[in-house]
Amino acid sequence: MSFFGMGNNNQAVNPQNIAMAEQEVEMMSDIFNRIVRSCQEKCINNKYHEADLTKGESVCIDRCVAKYFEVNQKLSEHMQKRGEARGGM
Amino acid sequence: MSFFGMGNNNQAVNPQNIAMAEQEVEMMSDIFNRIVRSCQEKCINNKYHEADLTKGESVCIDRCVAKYFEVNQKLSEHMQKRGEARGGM
Amino acid sequence: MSFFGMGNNNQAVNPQNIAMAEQEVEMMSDIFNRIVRSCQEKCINNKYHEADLTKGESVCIDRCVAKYFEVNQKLSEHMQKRGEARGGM
Amino acid sequence: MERLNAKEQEALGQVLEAKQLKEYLRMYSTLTQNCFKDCVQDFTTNKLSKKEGECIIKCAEKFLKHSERVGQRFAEFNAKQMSS
Amino acid sequence: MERLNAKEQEALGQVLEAKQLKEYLRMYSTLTQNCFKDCVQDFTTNKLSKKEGECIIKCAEKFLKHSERVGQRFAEFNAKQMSS
Amino acid sequence: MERLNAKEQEALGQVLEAKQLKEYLRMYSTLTQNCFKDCVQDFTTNKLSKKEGECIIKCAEKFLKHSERVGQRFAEFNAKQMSS
Repeated sequence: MSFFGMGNNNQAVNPQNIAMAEQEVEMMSDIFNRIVRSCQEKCINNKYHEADLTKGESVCIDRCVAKYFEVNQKLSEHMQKRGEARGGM
Repeated sequence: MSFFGMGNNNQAVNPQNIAMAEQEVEMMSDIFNRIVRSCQEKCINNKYHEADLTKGESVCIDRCVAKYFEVNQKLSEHMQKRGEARGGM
Repeated sequence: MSFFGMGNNNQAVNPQNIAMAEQEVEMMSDIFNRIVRSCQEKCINNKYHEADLTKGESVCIDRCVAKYFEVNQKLSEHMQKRGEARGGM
Repeated sequence: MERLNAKEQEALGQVLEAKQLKEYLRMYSTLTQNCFKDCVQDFTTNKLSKKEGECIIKCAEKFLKHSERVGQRFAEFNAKQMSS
Repeated sequence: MERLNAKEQEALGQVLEAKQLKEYLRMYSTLTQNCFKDCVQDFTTNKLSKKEGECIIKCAEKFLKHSERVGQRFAEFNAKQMSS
Repeated sequence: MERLNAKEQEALGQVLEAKQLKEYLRMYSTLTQNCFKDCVQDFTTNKLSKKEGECIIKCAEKFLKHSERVGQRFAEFNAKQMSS
Protein backbone atom coordinates (compact mmCIF):
# COMPACT_ATOMS: atom_id res chain seq x y z
CA MET A 1 0.00 0.00 0.00
CA SER A 2 2.92 2.35 0.66
CA PHE A 3 3.87 1.63 -2.94
CA PHE A 4 0.68 3.15 -4.29
CA GLY A 5 0.38 5.72 -1.55
CA MET A 6 3.93 6.98 -2.10
CA GLY A 7 4.60 8.55 1.24
CA ASN A 8 1.11 9.58 2.24
CA ASN A 9 0.45 6.12 3.59
CA ASN A 10 -0.45 7.72 6.89
CA GLN A 11 -3.55 8.60 4.89
CA ALA A 12 -4.46 4.97 4.26
CA VAL A 13 -7.79 3.83 5.64
CA ASN A 14 -7.45 1.26 8.42
CA PRO A 15 -10.82 -0.53 8.60
CA GLN A 16 -10.24 -1.35 12.25
CA ASN A 17 -10.00 2.34 13.10
CA ILE A 18 -13.30 2.92 11.34
CA ALA A 19 -14.90 -0.01 13.14
CA MET A 20 -13.72 1.25 16.53
CA ALA A 21 -14.92 4.79 15.89
CA GLU A 22 -18.21 3.34 14.69
CA GLN A 23 -18.62 1.34 17.88
CA GLU A 24 -17.87 4.45 19.94
CA VAL A 25 -20.58 6.37 18.12
CA GLU A 26 -23.00 3.47 18.56
CA MET A 27 -22.35 3.39 22.29
CA MET A 28 -22.94 7.14 22.64
CA SER A 29 -26.14 6.86 20.68
CA ASP A 30 -27.28 3.93 22.85
CA ILE A 31 -26.67 5.92 26.04
CA PHE A 32 -28.43 8.94 24.58
CA ASN A 33 -31.50 6.88 23.68
CA ARG A 34 -31.62 5.35 27.14
CA ILE A 35 -31.45 8.78 28.78
CA VAL A 36 -34.23 10.07 26.53
CA ARG A 37 -36.41 7.12 27.52
CA SER A 38 -35.55 7.22 31.22
CA CYS A 39 -36.07 10.96 31.63
CA GLN A 40 -39.27 10.87 29.61
CA GLU A 41 -40.66 8.38 32.13
CA LYS A 42 -39.48 10.50 35.06
CA CYS A 43 -40.36 13.99 33.83
CA ILE A 44 -42.96 14.12 31.07
CA ASN A 45 -46.63 14.09 31.96
CA ASN A 46 -48.27 11.77 29.42
CA LYS A 47 -51.52 13.72 29.32
CA TYR A 48 -50.08 16.18 26.76
CA HIS A 49 -52.13 19.23 27.71
CA GLU A 50 -49.75 21.40 25.67
CA ALA A 51 -47.13 20.92 22.95
CA ASP A 52 -44.38 22.79 24.80
CA LEU A 53 -42.32 21.61 27.71
CA THR A 54 -43.58 23.20 30.91
CA LYS A 55 -41.13 24.99 33.18
CA GLY A 56 -41.34 22.09 35.62
CA GLU A 57 -40.67 19.51 32.92
CA SER A 58 -37.67 21.46 31.60
CA VAL A 59 -36.04 21.73 35.01
CA CYS A 60 -36.75 18.07 35.69
CA ILE A 61 -35.09 17.04 32.40
CA ASP A 62 -31.91 18.99 33.22
CA ARG A 63 -31.61 17.40 36.63
CA CYS A 64 -32.54 13.97 35.29
CA VAL A 65 -29.74 14.05 32.68
CA ALA A 66 -27.23 15.20 35.32
CA LYS A 67 -28.28 12.44 37.70
CA TYR A 68 -28.17 9.82 34.95
CA PHE A 69 -24.57 10.75 34.21
CA GLU A 70 -23.76 10.58 37.91
CA VAL A 71 -25.26 7.09 38.15
CA ASN A 72 -23.34 6.06 35.05
CA GLN A 73 -20.10 7.33 36.54
CA LYS A 74 -20.76 5.71 39.92
CA LEU A 75 -21.51 2.34 38.35
CA SER A 76 -18.53 2.53 36.01
CA GLU A 77 -16.25 2.99 39.05
CA HIS A 78 -18.05 0.24 40.94
CA MET A 79 -17.70 -2.23 38.08
CA GLN A 80 -14.01 -1.44 37.76
CA LYS A 81 -13.40 -2.00 41.46
CA ARG A 82 -15.41 -5.20 41.30
CA GLY A 83 -13.41 -6.39 38.29
CA GLU A 84 -10.10 -5.67 40.03
CA ALA A 85 -11.18 -7.45 43.20
CA ARG A 86 -11.85 -10.54 41.10
CA GLY A 87 -8.64 -10.09 39.12
CA GLY A 88 -10.01 -9.73 35.61
CA MET A 89 -12.83 -8.20 33.65
CA MET B 1 -19.41 -1.93 -16.16
CA SER B 2 -21.12 -1.98 -19.54
CA PHE B 3 -17.71 -2.92 -20.91
CA PHE B 4 -17.59 -6.13 -18.94
CA GLY B 5 -21.29 -6.76 -19.00
CA MET B 6 -21.49 -6.50 -22.81
CA GLY B 7 -25.11 -5.66 -23.23
CA ASN B 8 -26.67 -7.61 -20.36
CA ASN B 9 -25.54 -4.98 -17.89
CA ASN B 10 -29.13 -4.34 -16.95
CA GLN B 11 -28.81 -7.75 -15.32
CA ALA B 12 -25.76 -6.86 -13.19
CA VAL B 13 -26.27 -6.89 -9.43
CA ASN B 14 -25.85 -3.50 -7.87
CA PRO B 15 -25.17 -4.09 -4.15
CA GLN B 16 -26.60 -0.69 -3.31
CA ASN B 17 -29.95 -1.65 -4.82
CA ILE B 18 -29.97 -4.79 -2.68
CA ALA B 19 -29.04 -2.81 0.42
CA MET B 20 -31.82 -0.29 -0.19
CA ALA B 21 -34.42 -2.96 -0.79
CA GLU B 22 -33.20 -4.73 2.33
CA GLN B 23 -33.60 -1.57 4.38
CA GLU B 24 -37.11 -1.10 3.00
CA VAL B 25 -38.04 -4.62 4.07
CA GLU B 26 -36.49 -4.06 7.48
CA MET B 27 -38.52 -0.90 7.97
CA MET B 28 -41.75 -2.63 7.03
CA SER B 29 -40.98 -5.45 9.39
CA ASP B 30 -40.19 -2.99 12.19
CA ILE B 31 -43.53 -1.20 11.72
CA PHE B 32 -45.35 -4.54 11.57
CA ASN B 33 -43.79 -5.69 14.84
CA ARG B 34 -44.67 -2.41 16.54
CA ILE B 35 -48.30 -2.67 15.41
CA VAL B 36 -48.50 -6.25 16.67
CA ARG B 37 -47.18 -5.16 20.06
CA SER B 38 -49.30 -2.01 20.29
CA CYS B 39 -52.56 -3.66 19.29
CA GLN B 40 -51.90 -6.63 21.55
CA GLU B 41 -51.71 -4.21 24.48
CA LYS B 42 -54.87 -2.43 23.38
CA CYS B 43 -57.05 -5.38 22.34
CA ILE B 44 -56.00 -8.73 23.79
CA ASN B 45 -57.19 -9.76 27.24
CA ASN B 46 -54.19 -11.34 28.93
CA LYS B 47 -56.26 -13.84 30.90
CA TYR B 48 -56.41 -16.22 27.91
CA HIS B 49 -59.73 -17.87 28.66
CA GLU B 50 -59.75 -19.32 25.13
CA ALA B 51 -57.26 -19.95 22.33
CA ASP B 52 -59.32 -18.16 19.67
CA LEU B 53 -59.74 -14.44 19.17
CA THR B 54 -63.11 -13.34 20.49
CA LYS B 55 -65.41 -11.31 18.25
CA GLY B 56 -64.61 -8.23 20.31
CA GLU B 57 -60.87 -8.77 20.05
CA SER B 58 -61.05 -9.29 16.28
CA VAL B 59 -62.97 -6.08 15.70
CA CYS B 60 -60.65 -4.21 18.03
CA ILE B 61 -57.58 -5.44 16.10
CA ASP B 62 -58.99 -4.26 12.76
CA ARG B 63 -59.73 -0.79 14.11
CA CYS B 64 -56.44 -0.66 15.96
CA VAL B 65 -54.41 -1.37 12.81
CA ALA B 66 -56.40 1.24 10.87
CA LYS B 67 -55.84 3.84 13.59
CA TYR B 68 -52.14 3.03 13.83
CA PHE B 69 -51.74 3.69 10.12
CA GLU B 70 -53.67 6.95 10.49
CA VAL B 71 -51.36 8.05 13.32
CA ASN B 72 -48.34 7.07 11.23
CA GLN B 73 -49.63 9.11 8.30
CA LYS B 74 -50.49 12.12 10.47
CA LEU B 75 -47.05 12.13 12.08
CA SER B 76 -45.26 11.65 8.79
CA GLU B 77 -46.99 14.78 7.47
CA HIS B 78 -46.29 16.66 10.67
CA MET B 79 -42.58 15.78 10.61
CA GLN B 80 -42.33 16.87 7.00
CA LYS B 81 -43.98 20.24 7.72
CA ARG B 82 -41.75 20.65 10.74
CA GLY B 83 -38.66 19.84 8.65
CA GLU B 84 -39.65 22.36 5.98
CA ALA B 85 -40.34 25.08 8.53
CA ARG B 86 -36.80 24.63 9.81
CA GLY B 87 -35.37 24.46 6.28
CA GLY B 88 -34.17 20.88 6.06
CA MET B 89 -34.42 17.66 7.97
CA MET C 1 -13.40 -31.25 -1.33
CA SER C 2 -11.20 -34.05 -0.03
CA PHE C 3 -9.80 -34.19 -3.54
CA PHE C 4 -8.54 -30.60 -3.48
CA GLY C 5 -7.77 -30.47 0.20
CA MET C 6 -5.39 -33.40 0.03
CA GLY C 7 -5.54 -34.48 3.63
CA ASN C 8 -5.62 -31.19 5.51
CA ASN C 9 -9.01 -30.25 4.15
CA ASN C 10 -10.53 -30.74 7.55
CA GLN C 11 -8.59 -27.60 8.55
CA ALA C 12 -10.04 -25.21 5.94
CA VAL C 13 -12.24 -22.42 7.30
CA ASN C 14 -15.77 -22.53 5.90
CA PRO C 15 -17.33 -19.08 6.52
CA GLN C 16 -20.79 -20.62 6.55
CA ASN C 17 -19.84 -22.82 9.48
CA ILE C 18 -18.66 -19.75 11.36
CA ALA C 19 -21.84 -17.86 10.52
CA MET C 20 -24.01 -20.74 11.72
CA ALA C 21 -22.08 -21.14 14.96
CA GLU C 22 -22.31 -17.38 15.43
CA GLN C 23 -26.06 -17.44 15.00
CA GLU C 24 -26.32 -20.30 17.49
CA VAL C 25 -24.36 -18.29 20.06
CA GLU C 26 -26.53 -15.24 19.38
CA MET C 27 -29.68 -17.24 19.95
CA MET C 28 -28.38 -18.65 23.23
CA SER C 29 -27.42 -15.19 24.37
CA ASP C 30 -30.86 -13.84 23.41
CA ILE C 31 -32.62 -16.55 25.42
CA PHE C 32 -30.28 -15.97 28.36
CA ASN C 33 -31.02 -12.24 28.36
CA ARG C 34 -34.76 -12.86 28.22
CA ILE C 35 -34.58 -15.27 31.17
CA VAL C 36 -32.55 -12.75 33.18
CA ARG C 37 -35.17 -10.08 32.50
CA SER C 38 -38.18 -12.34 33.08
CA CYS C 39 -36.91 -13.84 36.33
CA GLN C 40 -35.82 -10.44 37.60
CA GLU C 41 -39.41 -9.25 37.23
CA LYS C 42 -40.75 -12.37 38.93
CA CYS C 43 -38.24 -12.80 41.77
CA ILE C 44 -36.27 -9.67 42.65
CA ASN C 45 -37.75 -7.13 45.04
CA ASN C 46 -36.94 -3.73 43.56
CA LYS C 47 -36.54 -2.04 46.91
CA TYR C 48 -32.92 -3.26 47.23
CA HIS C 49 -32.71 -3.44 51.02
CA GLU C 50 -29.50 -5.47 50.71
CA ALA C 51 -26.86 -6.16 48.05
CA ASP C 52 -27.09 -9.95 48.34
CA LEU C 53 -29.79 -12.23 47.03
CA THR C 54 -32.07 -13.30 49.88
CA LYS C 55 -32.75 -16.99 50.39
CA GLY C 56 -36.24 -16.49 49.00
CA GLU C 57 -34.96 -14.71 45.89
CA SER C 58 -32.36 -17.42 45.24
CA VAL C 59 -34.89 -20.24 45.42
CA CYS C 60 -37.29 -18.26 43.25
CA ILE C 61 -34.59 -17.74 40.57
CA ASP C 62 -33.80 -21.47 40.40
CA ARG C 63 -37.46 -22.37 39.96
CA CYS C 64 -38.03 -19.52 37.52
CA VAL C 65 -35.22 -20.65 35.23
CA ALA C 66 -36.48 -24.25 35.34
CA LYS C 67 -40.02 -23.14 34.51
CA TYR C 68 -38.82 -20.88 31.70
CA PHE C 69 -37.06 -23.81 30.07
CA GLU C 70 -40.20 -25.92 30.47
CA VAL C 71 -42.29 -23.22 28.77
CA ASN C 72 -39.71 -22.95 26.01
CA GLN C 73 -39.81 -26.72 25.47
CA LYS C 74 -43.61 -26.85 25.54
CA LEU C 75 -43.93 -24.06 22.99
CA SER C 76 -41.25 -25.49 20.76
CA GLU C 77 -43.24 -28.75 20.57
CA HIS C 78 -46.48 -26.86 20.06
CA MET C 79 -45.04 -24.80 17.20
CA GLN C 80 -43.71 -27.93 15.53
CA LYS C 81 -47.07 -29.69 15.74
CA ARG C 82 -48.76 -26.56 14.46
CA GLY C 83 -46.28 -26.36 11.56
CA GLU C 84 -46.87 -30.00 10.63
CA ALA C 85 -50.63 -29.64 10.77
CA ARG C 86 -50.34 -26.81 8.25
CA GLY C 87 -47.83 -28.73 6.15
CA GLY C 88 -44.70 -26.63 6.50
CA MET C 89 -43.38 -23.76 8.59
CA MET D 1 -39.01 -3.30 -5.31
CA GLU D 2 -40.07 -3.35 -8.95
CA ARG D 3 -36.92 -1.33 -9.68
CA LEU D 4 -34.76 -4.44 -9.19
CA ASN D 5 -33.71 -6.59 -12.15
CA ALA D 6 -34.04 -10.39 -12.16
CA LYS D 7 -30.57 -11.08 -10.79
CA GLU D 8 -30.96 -8.51 -8.08
CA GLN D 9 -34.31 -9.97 -7.09
CA GLU D 10 -32.65 -13.37 -6.79
CA ALA D 11 -29.84 -11.95 -4.63
CA LEU D 12 -32.41 -10.13 -2.49
CA GLY D 13 -34.37 -13.35 -2.14
CA GLN D 14 -31.40 -15.08 -0.55
CA VAL D 15 -30.85 -12.20 1.86
CA LEU D 16 -34.52 -12.17 2.82
CA GLU D 17 -34.67 -15.90 3.43
CA ALA D 18 -32.00 -15.58 6.13
CA LYS D 19 -33.84 -12.55 7.54
CA GLN D 20 -37.12 -14.44 7.61
CA LEU D 21 -35.64 -17.24 9.66
CA LYS D 22 -34.22 -14.68 12.09
CA GLU D 23 -37.61 -12.94 12.30
CA TYR D 24 -39.32 -16.24 12.99
CA LEU D 25 -36.89 -17.04 15.81
CA ARG D 26 -37.32 -13.56 17.27
CA MET D 27 -41.10 -13.89 17.15
CA TYR D 28 -40.88 -17.27 18.85
CA SER D 29 -38.66 -15.86 21.62
CA THR D 30 -40.98 -12.91 22.18
CA LEU D 31 -43.95 -15.26 22.30
CA THR D 32 -42.22 -17.40 24.93
CA GLN D 33 -41.29 -14.40 27.04
CA ASN D 34 -44.77 -12.86 26.88
CA CYS D 35 -46.67 -16.04 27.66
CA PHE D 36 -44.27 -16.86 30.50
CA LYS D 37 -44.92 -13.41 31.93
CA ASP D 38 -48.70 -13.65 31.68
CA CYS D 39 -49.18 -17.31 32.67
CA VAL D 40 -46.51 -18.28 35.21
CA GLN D 41 -46.99 -16.73 38.63
CA ASP D 42 -46.29 -19.51 41.09
CA PHE D 43 -42.70 -20.13 42.20
CA THR D 44 -43.34 -22.46 45.13
CA THR D 45 -42.50 -25.32 42.75
CA ASN D 46 -40.22 -25.80 39.74
CA LYS D 47 -42.76 -27.59 37.54
CA LEU D 48 -45.50 -25.96 35.49
CA SER D 49 -48.94 -26.61 36.92
CA LYS D 50 -51.65 -27.99 34.63
CA LYS D 51 -53.37 -24.61 34.65
CA GLU D 52 -50.16 -22.76 33.76
CA GLY D 53 -49.47 -25.21 30.92
CA GLU D 54 -52.94 -24.68 29.45
CA CYS D 55 -52.59 -20.93 29.77
CA ILE D 56 -49.25 -21.07 27.86
CA ILE D 57 -50.82 -22.89 24.90
CA LYS D 58 -53.87 -20.62 24.76
CA CYS D 59 -51.63 -17.59 25.01
CA ALA D 60 -49.43 -18.80 22.14
CA GLU D 61 -52.42 -19.61 19.95
CA LYS D 62 -54.03 -16.26 20.63
CA PHE D 63 -50.81 -14.40 19.91
CA LEU D 64 -50.28 -16.26 16.62
CA LYS D 65 -53.86 -15.57 15.51
CA HIS D 66 -53.46 -11.95 16.53
CA SER D 67 -50.26 -11.65 14.46
CA GLU D 68 -51.94 -13.27 11.47
CA ARG D 69 -54.89 -10.90 11.65
CA VAL D 70 -52.62 -7.87 11.93
CA GLY D 71 -50.66 -9.28 8.98
CA GLN D 72 -53.82 -9.47 6.85
CA ARG D 73 -54.84 -5.87 7.61
CA PHE D 74 -51.25 -4.78 7.04
CA ALA D 75 -51.11 -6.44 3.62
CA GLU D 76 -54.48 -4.96 2.58
CA PHE D 77 -53.32 -1.52 3.61
CA ASN D 78 -50.08 -1.79 1.68
CA ALA D 79 -51.91 -3.04 -1.42
CA LYS D 80 -54.24 -0.04 -1.20
CA GLN D 81 -51.27 2.33 -0.80
CA MET D 82 -49.53 0.88 -3.88
CA SER D 83 -52.56 1.21 -6.12
CA SER D 84 -53.40 4.78 -5.09
CA MET E 1 -12.00 10.42 17.11
CA GLU E 2 -9.07 12.77 16.71
CA ARG E 3 -6.92 9.66 16.15
CA LEU E 4 -8.40 9.22 12.66
CA ASN E 5 -6.61 10.62 9.59
CA ALA E 6 -8.42 12.63 6.93
CA LYS E 7 -9.28 9.68 4.70
CA GLU E 8 -10.53 7.69 7.63
CA GLN E 9 -12.68 10.56 8.78
CA GLU E 10 -14.18 10.73 5.32
CA ALA E 11 -14.89 6.98 5.34
CA LEU E 12 -16.38 7.26 8.81
CA GLY E 13 -18.54 10.16 7.64
CA GLN E 14 -20.17 7.98 5.00
CA VAL E 15 -20.82 5.22 7.52
CA LEU E 16 -22.32 7.67 9.99
CA GLU E 17 -24.59 9.26 7.42
CA ALA E 18 -26.28 5.91 6.82
CA LYS E 19 -26.45 5.35 10.59
CA GLN E 20 -27.99 8.77 11.14
CA LEU E 21 -30.78 8.04 8.69
CA LYS E 22 -31.43 4.74 10.45
CA GLU E 23 -31.46 6.48 13.86
CA TYR E 24 -33.91 9.07 12.55
CA LEU E 25 -36.25 6.37 11.26
CA ARG E 26 -35.99 4.47 14.55
CA MET E 27 -36.75 7.64 16.51
CA TYR E 28 -39.74 8.33 14.28
CA SER E 29 -41.07 4.78 14.79
CA THR E 30 -40.65 5.01 18.55
CA LEU E 31 -42.41 8.36 18.56
CA THR E 32 -45.33 6.91 16.63
CA GLN E 33 -45.61 3.90 18.93
CA ASN E 34 -45.43 5.98 22.13
CA CYS E 35 -47.93 8.59 21.05
CA PHE E 36 -50.30 5.92 19.79
CA LYS E 37 -50.07 4.23 23.16
CA ASP E 38 -50.70 7.40 25.16
CA CYS E 39 -53.33 9.05 22.95
CA VAL E 40 -55.47 6.37 21.31
CA GLN E 41 -57.81 4.58 23.70
CA ASP E 42 -61.09 4.31 21.85
CA PHE E 43 -61.65 1.33 19.54
CA THR E 44 -65.37 1.68 18.96
CA THR E 45 -64.49 3.33 15.65
CA ASN E 46 -61.64 3.04 13.10
CA LYS E 47 -61.07 6.77 12.66
CA LEU E 48 -59.06 9.01 14.96
CA SER E 49 -61.26 11.41 16.91
CA LYS E 50 -60.44 15.13 16.86
CA LYS E 51 -59.22 14.89 20.46
CA GLU E 52 -56.98 11.90 19.70
CA GLY E 53 -55.52 13.67 16.68
CA GLU E 54 -54.66 16.76 18.73
CA CYS E 55 -53.13 14.62 21.43
CA ILE E 56 -50.91 12.88 18.84
CA ILE E 57 -49.50 16.18 17.59
CA LYS E 58 -48.90 17.57 21.08
CA CYS E 59 -47.29 14.30 22.11
CA ALA E 60 -44.95 14.33 19.11
CA GLU E 61 -43.99 17.98 19.67
CA LYS E 62 -43.34 17.39 23.34
CA PHE E 63 -41.24 14.31 22.64
CA LEU E 64 -39.15 16.14 20.03
CA LYS E 65 -38.56 19.07 22.37
CA HIS E 66 -37.69 16.66 25.15
CA SER E 67 -35.15 14.89 22.91
CA GLU E 68 -33.63 18.19 21.86
CA ARG E 69 -33.24 19.33 25.45
CA VAL E 70 -31.66 16.01 26.47
CA GLY E 71 -29.38 16.38 23.44
CA GLN E 72 -28.22 19.83 24.57
CA ARG E 73 -27.41 18.63 28.12
CA PHE E 74 -25.74 15.56 26.65
CA ALA E 75 -23.50 17.64 24.37
CA GLU E 76 -22.58 20.02 27.21
CA PHE E 77 -21.65 17.09 29.41
CA ASN E 78 -19.48 15.48 26.74
CA ALA E 79 -17.73 18.79 26.04
CA LYS E 80 -16.97 19.12 29.75
CA GLN E 81 -15.66 15.53 29.88
CA MET E 82 -13.34 16.14 26.90
CA SER E 83 -11.82 19.28 28.34
CA SER E 84 -11.23 17.83 31.81
CA MET F 1 -20.09 -26.57 17.95
CA GLU F 2 -18.10 -29.79 17.98
CA ARG F 3 -18.61 -29.84 14.20
CA LEU F 4 -16.04 -27.06 13.76
CA ASN F 5 -12.40 -27.88 13.00
CA ALA F 6 -9.50 -26.25 14.87
CA LYS F 7 -9.05 -23.33 12.45
CA GLU F 8 -12.76 -22.62 12.43
CA GLN F 9 -12.87 -22.66 16.20
CA GLU F 10 -10.05 -20.13 16.23
CA ALA F 11 -11.88 -17.90 13.75
CA LEU F 12 -15.08 -18.23 15.78
CA GLY F 13 -13.16 -17.34 18.93
CA GLN F 14 -12.18 -13.98 17.47
CA VAL F 15 -15.73 -13.23 16.42
CA LEU F 16 -17.04 -14.17 19.84
CA GLU F 17 -14.52 -12.04 21.69
CA ALA F 18 -15.85 -8.93 19.94
CA LYS F 19 -19.42 -10.09 20.65
CA GLN F 20 -18.62 -10.65 24.31
CA LEU F 21 -17.37 -7.11 24.73
CA LYS F 22 -20.53 -5.83 23.06
CA GLU F 23 -22.67 -8.02 25.35
CA TYR F 24 -20.82 -6.74 28.40
CA LEU F 25 -21.41 -3.12 27.37
CA ARG F 26 -25.07 -3.83 26.68
CA MET F 27 -25.45 -5.51 30.07
CA TYR F 28 -23.78 -2.54 31.75
CA SER F 29 -26.10 -0.07 29.98
CA THR F 30 -29.18 -2.07 30.93
CA LEU F 31 -27.97 -2.24 34.52
CA THR F 32 -27.53 1.52 34.62
CA GLN F 33 -30.95 2.16 33.13
CA ASN F 34 -32.73 -0.27 35.47
CA CYS F 35 -31.05 0.93 38.65
CA PHE F 36 -31.64 4.55 37.68
CA LYS F 37 -35.31 3.74 37.19
CA ASP F 38 -35.70 1.94 40.52
CA CYS F 39 -33.50 4.16 42.72
CA VAL F 40 -33.74 7.75 41.50
CA GLN F 41 -37.08 9.42 42.19
CA ASP F 42 -36.22 12.89 43.42
CA PHE F 43 -35.71 15.65 40.86
CA THR F 44 -35.73 18.65 43.18
CA THR F 45 -31.92 18.57 43.00
CA ASN F 46 -29.33 17.54 40.38
CA LYS F 47 -27.10 15.55 42.73
CA LEU F 48 -27.70 11.99 43.89
CA SER F 49 -28.69 11.79 47.55
CA LYS F 50 -26.78 9.46 49.86
CA LYS F 51 -29.76 7.13 49.95
CA GLU F 52 -30.07 7.06 46.16
CA GLY F 53 -26.35 6.36 45.82
CA GLU F 54 -26.55 3.41 48.19
CA CYS F 55 -29.61 2.07 46.40
CA ILE F 56 -27.73 2.22 43.07
CA ILE F 57 -24.85 0.09 44.38
CA LYS F 58 -27.13 -2.46 46.04
CA CYS F 59 -29.24 -2.63 42.90
CA ALA F 60 -26.16 -3.23 40.71
CA GLU F 61 -24.80 -5.90 43.05
CA LYS F 62 -28.12 -7.67 43.23
CA PHE F 63 -28.55 -7.60 39.47
CA LEU F 64 -25.05 -9.00 38.90
CA LYS F 65 -25.60 -11.80 41.40
CA HIS F 66 -28.97 -12.51 39.84
CA SER F 67 -27.36 -12.74 36.38
CA GLU F 68 -24.65 -15.04 37.70
CA ARG F 69 -27.16 -17.35 39.32
CA VAL F 70 -29.27 -17.49 36.17
CA GLY F 71 -26.04 -18.18 34.25
CA GLN F 72 -25.23 -21.16 36.50
CA ARG F 73 -28.70 -22.71 36.09
CA PHE F 74 -28.52 -22.00 32.36
CA ALA F 75 -25.17 -23.77 32.01
CA GLU F 76 -26.35 -26.76 34.02
CA PHE F 77 -29.42 -27.06 31.87
CA ASN F 78 -27.45 -26.91 28.63
CA ALA F 79 -24.98 -29.52 29.91
CA LYS F 80 -27.91 -31.80 30.74
CA GLN F 81 -29.43 -31.23 27.28
CA MET F 82 -26.14 -32.09 25.54
CA SER F 83 -25.66 -35.35 27.44
CA SER F 84 -29.22 -36.59 26.97
